[in-house]
Amino acid sequence: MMQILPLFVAIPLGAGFLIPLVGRRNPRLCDALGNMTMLALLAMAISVIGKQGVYWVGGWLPQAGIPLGINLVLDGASLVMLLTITTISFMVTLYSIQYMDRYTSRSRFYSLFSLMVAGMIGVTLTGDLFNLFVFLEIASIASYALVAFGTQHEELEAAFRYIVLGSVGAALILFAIAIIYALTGSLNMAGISRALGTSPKPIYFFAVAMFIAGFGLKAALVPFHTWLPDAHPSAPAPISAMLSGVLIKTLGIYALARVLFNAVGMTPLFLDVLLVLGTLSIMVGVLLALGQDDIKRTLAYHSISQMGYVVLGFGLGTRLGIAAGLFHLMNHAVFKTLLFLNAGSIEYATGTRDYNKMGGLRSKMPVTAATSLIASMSISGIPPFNGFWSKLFIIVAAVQAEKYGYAAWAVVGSILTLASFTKLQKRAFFDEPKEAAKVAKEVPVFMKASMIGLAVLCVLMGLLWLPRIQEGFFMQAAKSLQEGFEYATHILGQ
Amino acid sequence: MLDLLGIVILFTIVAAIVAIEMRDILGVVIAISAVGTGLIIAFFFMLAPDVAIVPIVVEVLTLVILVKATLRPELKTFVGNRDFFGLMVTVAMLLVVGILGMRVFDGLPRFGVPVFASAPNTPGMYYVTNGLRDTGAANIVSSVILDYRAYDTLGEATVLFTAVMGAIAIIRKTARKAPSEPEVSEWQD
Amino acid sequence: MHYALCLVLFMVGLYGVLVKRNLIKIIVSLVVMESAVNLFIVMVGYRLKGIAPIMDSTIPPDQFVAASVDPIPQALVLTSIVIGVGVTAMTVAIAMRLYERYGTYDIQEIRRLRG
Amino acid sequence: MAGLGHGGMTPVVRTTAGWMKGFILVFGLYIVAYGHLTPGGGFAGGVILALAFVMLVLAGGRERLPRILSLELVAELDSIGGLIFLGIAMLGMLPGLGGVFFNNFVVKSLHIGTPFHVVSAGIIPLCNISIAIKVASSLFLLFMLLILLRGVYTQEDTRA
Repeated sequence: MMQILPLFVAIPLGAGFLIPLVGRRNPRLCDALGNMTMLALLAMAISVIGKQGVYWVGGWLPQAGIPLGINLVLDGASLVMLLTITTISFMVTLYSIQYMDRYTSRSRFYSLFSLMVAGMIGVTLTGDLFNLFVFLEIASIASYALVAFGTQHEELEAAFRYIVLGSVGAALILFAIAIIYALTGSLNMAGISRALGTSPKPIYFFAVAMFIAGFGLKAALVPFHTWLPDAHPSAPAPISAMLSGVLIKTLGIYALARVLFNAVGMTPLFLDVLLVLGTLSIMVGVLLALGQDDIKRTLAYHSISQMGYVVLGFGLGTRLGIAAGLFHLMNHAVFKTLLFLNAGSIEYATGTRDYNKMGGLRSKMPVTAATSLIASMSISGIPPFNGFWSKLFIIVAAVQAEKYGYAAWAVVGSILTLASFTKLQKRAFFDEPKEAAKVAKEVPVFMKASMIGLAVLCVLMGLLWLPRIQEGFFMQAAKSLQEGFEYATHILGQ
Repeated sequence: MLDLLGIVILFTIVAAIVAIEMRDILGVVIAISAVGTGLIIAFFFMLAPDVAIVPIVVEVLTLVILVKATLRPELKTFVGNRDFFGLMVTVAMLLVVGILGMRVFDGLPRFGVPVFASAPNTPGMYYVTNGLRDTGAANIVSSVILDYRAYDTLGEATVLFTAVMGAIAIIRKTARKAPSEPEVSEWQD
Repeated sequence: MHYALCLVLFMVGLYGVLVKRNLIKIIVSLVVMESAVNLFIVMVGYRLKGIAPIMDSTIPPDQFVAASVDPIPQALVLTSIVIGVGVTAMTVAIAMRLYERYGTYDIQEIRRLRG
Repeated sequence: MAGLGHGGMTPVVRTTAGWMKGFILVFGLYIVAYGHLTPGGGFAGGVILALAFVMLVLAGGRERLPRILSLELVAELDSIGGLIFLGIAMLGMLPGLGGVFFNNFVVKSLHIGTPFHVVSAGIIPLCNISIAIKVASSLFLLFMLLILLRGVYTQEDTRA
């Protein structure tokens, strides 16, 4: 039993309850508590690198192969997610210290933020289907509120659309869970994979279709993406960064992959569905992004497109494809967070998000400009930045799997991404300064620190694909997903 | 072969359609509480007193909130659907999925013969057999929600807490301020 | 048969969410969808001629085991009802805020006013 | 119901509500305390407790509430309820009490309680109490937020 596993959820939950209690009169205390919580989580996540384990909550060990309680599972895939979530959360809370000076009710902000992180970590670690649903809803509800945190017209409307589609997704997921329970009598993913057996009935495909639609809504895959381009830009910048950076990945893609691979069983049919959804998302996302003027909206569309790459990697079903997909997921979390924080800094300094009104920010905001350039090159897949390596290996994996058509679409998507970001960089940072850019000055110290930290990660994370680290980390993670029903043996014993 | 339970569910469906299609907002609120009532009766029929007691009280509170939130003299009622073409596409899609779903639902274990009792080694059977011995609670549902699956209940309590935090954040009077301004209280009393 | 009725209820709710323009109607439709799912979950655990999963010193244990309905779905529904209440409350809060801003519950009108 | 916040409803309603509140509170407490033996539990009981106060507000306006029951206090109770629940879960992690998150240490390590008795089921009644505090304060707060505070904010707060 790894005693540290429940603490991953208990600490942010405790922070979520405590911050509104003690921090209402003292905003600085909220900053301190929020940052310390996230730092502690990051340290804990680093301390479990290379470990694996199962934790049965309440001490209800499985008896004769019946999973009695809820279990927390740390394996390769959940470790990747855990590290991503904790790193990004810490960087974002660091950034929020000064950014959130523009908003009131800091205690509510940090409370909701901690609860959202707790929800995401809960989704990552849980081995129980219904528990996954509960934590998914915690993270979702916190994110609904955070999208509307500014309570302006646009934010409220975006939040309403988000909450409605999010609830539909949740209802679909819960319905599917109920069908699976009706078929197997178990909620534990390992127990389900044991009980489902090998003869799928039509009802089983119906349930899986509901899972794909439900998680697809949470992950904003095309054609379930309509809420994302409104919701992500409307939120305060740190929250946009969290939503695009980790929330859609954890609640959508990771949860979908976990359920499909390890609980209900992956079949070639489902892999094909994922391939199609992934390719559609790549193309639709990037084409819509090209037509935008709003810097955060552009980034939001790119999130859809980049998630397409991850799903494409997973849909290949090969070890290399899944590993590259997870690598891209991690990289995307870093550079998309950085891009949204850059956008937040620009908005903080100039008061606008329309990049036609900016221009010349390179001299006014050197740190923002430099980090944004790194992130843009990273997302467009320019070597030696991290985005290049993960996209390259997704394409390599597609070629290895003899899916040449999908590989070609991925290349085209990458070129269009480059075009879109060249336009953005030129208009915002290089052209002649416009009205809004003249008064701009560089953002305060913590915001700079957070952006520089993420930029450094963008450069260094390419190293994670070095053979030894890759073998021990990403391949291990891909193995834990790909081995499918073997998963049950690790958890329930023979 | 409709039994009493089937009739209750049919009643619920009719009430739901009325709630969604009705013009008058007060009527909508009354119809939705009829849906809730149907649900509660169905829960009682299906021997779930623990579950039934919660919606009864929740229903009252929701009703009060909805009535207060929606009933105001100046409120304009309107019938509103999205455009006609979209409506037709949606209805067609739902019909296809619904008909498909109904055929597919035959694959479930027959109603009233749950899998937990017939399949070997299900957690449900274990709880019913050993719940009292393991946890000391005579109410097995209590022993499930607060002992075997207490972690879920922690999540559930957190969901409610999150919703309250979120509602406070959304309803608060001022959301933005200049960086130099001090914090303001969010309570308007 | 009963399962299929649940699906019908679910589809009615989904229809409302996709088609209606009135924010209140959309919220009501979400409530209907949640109700359908909850009903389905409880059905899954029901046993014909069963007894409620609450022990009593008057019922012999083996008889209880032979007749009790499944306690797990009931526990799940309790949790999911609470989640539903939380989501509904937040949705109502947002809808009321929107009403304050725009003076209407019509989603198309709101979008038009936003420009 | 138009006069909310300005004195509430007619004296008949107010007096009846005053009488009823005691019964409702006792009933709620009973549901909480016997949740591990009979249908009910922390959640149902908590909602009933919240309803008692909701009824007071509906019948008599905000003035009928006890003075100390400010919204700030209710919000704090909400947090405290959650912290107690989490604390009970964490207590199980202490080495002497089993060392497992959410361990039912009262039954498994301390062996207290007899079946079918109020003192049974270990941490379940304790959890029920903390949940009742949480749920009652959460729902009461939601009610107050959605009902009474509506319309206090104005259009001037909006900065385009």
